[in-house]
Amino acid sequence: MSNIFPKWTNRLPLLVLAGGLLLGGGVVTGVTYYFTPKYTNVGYQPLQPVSFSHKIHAGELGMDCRYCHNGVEKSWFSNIPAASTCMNCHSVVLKDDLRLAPIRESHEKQTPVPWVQIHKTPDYVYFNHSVHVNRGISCVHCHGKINEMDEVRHEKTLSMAFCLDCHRTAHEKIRPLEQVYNLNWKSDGFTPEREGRALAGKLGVEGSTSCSVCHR
Amino acid sequence: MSHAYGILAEYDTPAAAMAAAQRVRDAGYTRWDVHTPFPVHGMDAAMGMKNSPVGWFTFLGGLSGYTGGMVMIWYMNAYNYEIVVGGKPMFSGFYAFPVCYELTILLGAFGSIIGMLILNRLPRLHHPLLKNMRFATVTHDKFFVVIQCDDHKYNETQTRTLLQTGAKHIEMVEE
Amino acid sequence: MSAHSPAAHASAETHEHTLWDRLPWMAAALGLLGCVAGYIIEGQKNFAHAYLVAFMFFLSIALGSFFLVLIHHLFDAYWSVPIRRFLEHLASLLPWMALFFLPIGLMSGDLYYWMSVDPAKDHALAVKQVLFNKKTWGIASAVLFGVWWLWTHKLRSWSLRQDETGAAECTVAMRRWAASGIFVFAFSLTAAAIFWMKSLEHQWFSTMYGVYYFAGSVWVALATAYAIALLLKRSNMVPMMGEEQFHSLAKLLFAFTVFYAYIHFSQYFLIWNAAMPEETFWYAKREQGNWAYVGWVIILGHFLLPFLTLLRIDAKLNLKVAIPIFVWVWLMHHVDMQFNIMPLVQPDGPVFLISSLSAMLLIGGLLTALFLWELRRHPAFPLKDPRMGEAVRH
Amino acid sequence: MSATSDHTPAYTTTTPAELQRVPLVQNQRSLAWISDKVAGIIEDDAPRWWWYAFIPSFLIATVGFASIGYLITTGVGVWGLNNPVMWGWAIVNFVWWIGIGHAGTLISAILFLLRQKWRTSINRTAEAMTIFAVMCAGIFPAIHVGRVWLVWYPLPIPNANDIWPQFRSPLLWDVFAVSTYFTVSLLFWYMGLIPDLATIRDRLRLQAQHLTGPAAQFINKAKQAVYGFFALGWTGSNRHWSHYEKAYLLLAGLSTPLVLSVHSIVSFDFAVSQVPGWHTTIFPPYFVAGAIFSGFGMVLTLMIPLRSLFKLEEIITERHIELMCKVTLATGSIVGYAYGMEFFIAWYGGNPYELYAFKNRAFGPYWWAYWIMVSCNVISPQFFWFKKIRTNMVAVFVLSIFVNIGMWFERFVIVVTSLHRDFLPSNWGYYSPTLMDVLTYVGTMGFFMTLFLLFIRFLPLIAISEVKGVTPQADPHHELGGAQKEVSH
Repeated sequence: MSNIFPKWTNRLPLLVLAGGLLLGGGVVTGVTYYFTPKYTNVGYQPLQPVSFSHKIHAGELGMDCRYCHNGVEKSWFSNIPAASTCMNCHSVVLKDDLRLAPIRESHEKQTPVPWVQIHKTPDYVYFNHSVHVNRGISCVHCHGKINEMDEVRHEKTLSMAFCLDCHRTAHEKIRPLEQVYNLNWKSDGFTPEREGRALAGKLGVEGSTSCSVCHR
Repeated sequence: MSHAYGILAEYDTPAAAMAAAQRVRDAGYTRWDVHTPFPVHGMDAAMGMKNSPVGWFTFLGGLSGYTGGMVMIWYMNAYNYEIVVGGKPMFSGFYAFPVCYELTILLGAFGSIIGMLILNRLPRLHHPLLKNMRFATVTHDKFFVVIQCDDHKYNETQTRTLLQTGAKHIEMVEE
Repeated sequence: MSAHSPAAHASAETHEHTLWDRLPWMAAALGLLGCVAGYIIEGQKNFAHAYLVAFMFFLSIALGSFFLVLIHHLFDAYWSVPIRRFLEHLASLLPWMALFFLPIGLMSGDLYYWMSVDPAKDHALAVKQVLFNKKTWGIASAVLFGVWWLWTHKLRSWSLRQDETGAAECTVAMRRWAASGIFVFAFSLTAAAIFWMKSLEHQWFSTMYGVYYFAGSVWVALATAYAIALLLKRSNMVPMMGEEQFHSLAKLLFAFTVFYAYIHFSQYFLIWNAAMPEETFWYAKREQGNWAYVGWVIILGHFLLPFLTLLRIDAKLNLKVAIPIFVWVWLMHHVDMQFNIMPLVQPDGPVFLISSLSAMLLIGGLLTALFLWELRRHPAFPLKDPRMGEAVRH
Repeated sequence: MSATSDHTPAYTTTTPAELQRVPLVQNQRSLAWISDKVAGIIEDDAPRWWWYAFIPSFLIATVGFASIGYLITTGVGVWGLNNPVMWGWAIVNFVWWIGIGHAGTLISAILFLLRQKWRTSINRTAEAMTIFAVMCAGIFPAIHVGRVWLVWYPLPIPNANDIWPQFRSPLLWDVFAVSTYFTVSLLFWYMGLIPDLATIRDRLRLQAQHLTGPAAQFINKAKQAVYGFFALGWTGSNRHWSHYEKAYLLLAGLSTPLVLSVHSIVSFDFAVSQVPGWHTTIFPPYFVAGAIFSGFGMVLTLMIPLRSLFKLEEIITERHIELMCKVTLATGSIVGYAYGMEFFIAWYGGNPYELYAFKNRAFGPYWWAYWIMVSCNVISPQFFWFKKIRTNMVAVFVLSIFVNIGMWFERFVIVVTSLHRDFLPSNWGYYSPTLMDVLTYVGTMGFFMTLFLLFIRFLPLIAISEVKGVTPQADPHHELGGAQKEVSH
């Protein structure tokens, strides 16, 4: 004649409650991680046909970004240089180095170097490089410290939240126009609240967040 | 090992159970209960019970649903991410109303049912009465009055006599 | 059970000198004086609109009561048997409203802008020229009073016949009249709301308007019924009047408080959302000047206050709550009618008019006198209604 | 009105025979009979007709889900949607199913508040119907978005896009309304079930005494565990009943505005727009009336066979069916009023597009849909004015099917006829469904029937404790409830 449920089952509500809280917490954590910008392409570092080192070129040699990516100021697109750009120097420097064979081949055959694109925006997003670099937004904000990378990796999330974050607080990211390509710039004396806002006002940077700014 | 939980009296009609309940109430017992297959109209008064406070849980649930909804919508659509749609104001109680209304009802309903469960100390799957075979007819057509042994007025013979009138059967329930 | 016959009980002599007999006439006389004064001081246009407010207000009570009688029969209800007789009297005031309609007919030119517009120059009028011309308007008004007379008269005369015979046949007959009556009611109320109130601004349209007037009408009728039931209980004229009746009336009042809010919210909300100028102008006009505050008064006073007050069961039976609420409901329904009508003559916000108060007193006083006369002529409740047993037992 | 009248006129309290009310449970059945009868349905083996109904339903549901799978893997192009008719059967079915649900909540909540005791015989089944109907309804908005895996977008969850749901959209209100509706209906239904689950549990305990053989005992134990778990340890304690009843009343009080709001919000999907034929202020109450109308149609469709198959005529009496017919009649007439009003105001308002939309409904390419709608929704319920028809189960059943058909066509008319004629004649088009549209819709019917048949097999389809509560022997002041004859209250 015994009750089918033993006595400990009277503690079930508490157990269920505790379990529910645990499960709920887990779900929230999971959602926060996977649904938020922390989980994107960050860390993507494909093997390139040529082990080109930005660290050497842009960092140690101090080349300007625009030497190779010369379209960045003029166009929505920041171009990958053609082999001829490389050959400007490498017809002299390391001219027989094995590591540069694909470049020379490309230069001779007039075929593109099969570089693997790392930073992509989806088709439904319009991103204009010239608009950003000509308004005091540095490369470093989206691409990270390229000048310290031997091999380029996806450093920032480039998620919608990432874009919006900057668009809402453009004055915190803006810098003097001559410092845009200086990836090591220190904002000494250039405070976002005063100089940042002033410059943003001068350049007409509104950091609009309306849909059609990016989704056209 | 088993010790007594209480004394159980079985009645055939709601009127007999109600009469017994009135006697127990007037005798001043506190740890006792009436068990019926359906809510018997007037039994609360016969047991001397107060109005149930479940309404407060509902009220709190509903209130938090409404205010929570309004704050959420204001934060999301008018503060954190302002976005112009259809020429409407960034925030207006009008467009926010349908959602807040639903949230009021949703949380009010949760408040009611959770309030009921908390006040009733349910779920309680293991219970001495649920071991008693005679008590199994409580959800069928029988009416029971149970007085617990730990009631300060409990006295086996006196309590038994008190329940006697109209009772069909009386027995002790083991813990 | 007393053997006293109802007719003797209702003999007029015993009541001749009570305050209740004189008060309505005094109010009416005062109202008449005020109306004359208001007409002279405030001008015909102002007076006409103030008078229309009063007319639509009392029409609401009569129509609402008519509805309550109809649904009593259709639902085969028992609890409303004791209150049915005076509801029938209230509904039977509808044909009398024709009398009070005469001034509106006379002043229609001042009230209804479309009567003086050339349809060729007004698209909104041209499309409904068939309906909106003086002749159709007049005939429609007459037809409305005609059908109201027929149905309220039939329902009450069968009810009175049952007082004598107690026959089930009377109940069946009343049900039949109620069945057809509910259709008549729906269409006549809608027509009345459109012809007499919505047509004040003939460019505006809303499919909800009939329902909107209906919701307010039943609401105010329920409060009125509650008050009358209370008086009849106090004077012991309806002995079986009790908690059941008051509780149910208050519950219905609560339900219609919500229903009105629902209807008005929906109408406003849909117009607000779609934001089409052909509709929004009506509300835009009512958000000008102090009318915006009146809008808030309607939200808070027509809905929130009675809603919160009547939420609790005990409040529905507590006279200290019920009586102020009844007065409040009258006030709020009057505000609602003002909100519909008065912005036409007072674009900047409501202004107190002698005419407003006087028209209320005049129509209200005369209708009360009529009602009391009817109440005295007939038994105060259905004597032999077959459902009376249930009403008494509960 | 004077305070001096000390005489009360004579009145009678007798009721003529033809106006006597029929009792809610016929033949003065005992309390025990009620639980034996209702619980017996679950305890007995499944009748043969149950299998005949269940297997096809299950197969149809499978086909429905297969078609949804095809839709998801291929895209919404498998449906007949086109431009300008971008909302087709999916939304029609959604509104239809949601509407059907409304009768359950009306019966369980509104009739409860109105103290209509006859609801007790039908509320459990009607509520179950609500839940299953809302489940079927919920499928359509979820699959119509195309990319089903992004269907969580309307929920206010922080996400990688840093954007929030857009609360000015009526479609978002729908999300909240429908999910609240489902949750609250489920809570309400489950709460009503608790005492009855305890009944089943206790009956299993009593039956266990007579069982022999380990297999039978194990099955009994397992059932006890399941039913007992969900009964939450209910003991019928009056202290519990007190809170329980209060909570039930409050849930009824909350469900009433809920049921009004859900279909109002569904109507906002259309009415806040500026599309001719959609934007009209009467939509909210009109949709609610239509929903209740269609819901009662479905309750009748389900109840009439059920009561005769399970021999429940003493609990679900002719009076119950009659009363439901009357609700159908009332709501059908309200819907008729709204149709008339819409048409009238389309003319009255003087907007040529609006008038065209309505003329086009009645006499355009979809005239047949319009007239099916009018005849099923407005004309067919008018037969319920006659008691002869209300008490003829075959007639009621047939008319209830008409109601179901009519209400589906109402939504079809609203959605399709308003869209297929755009403001620009160059955008005009004609919409016809594809096989996938049909299979998905029929599939949800199979899904609904599957759930419903499982419900009547495993849960008490009549609220046992509530029906007991409305019998005379439940009243301690009634002779049958044990009250002494001479004692008056």
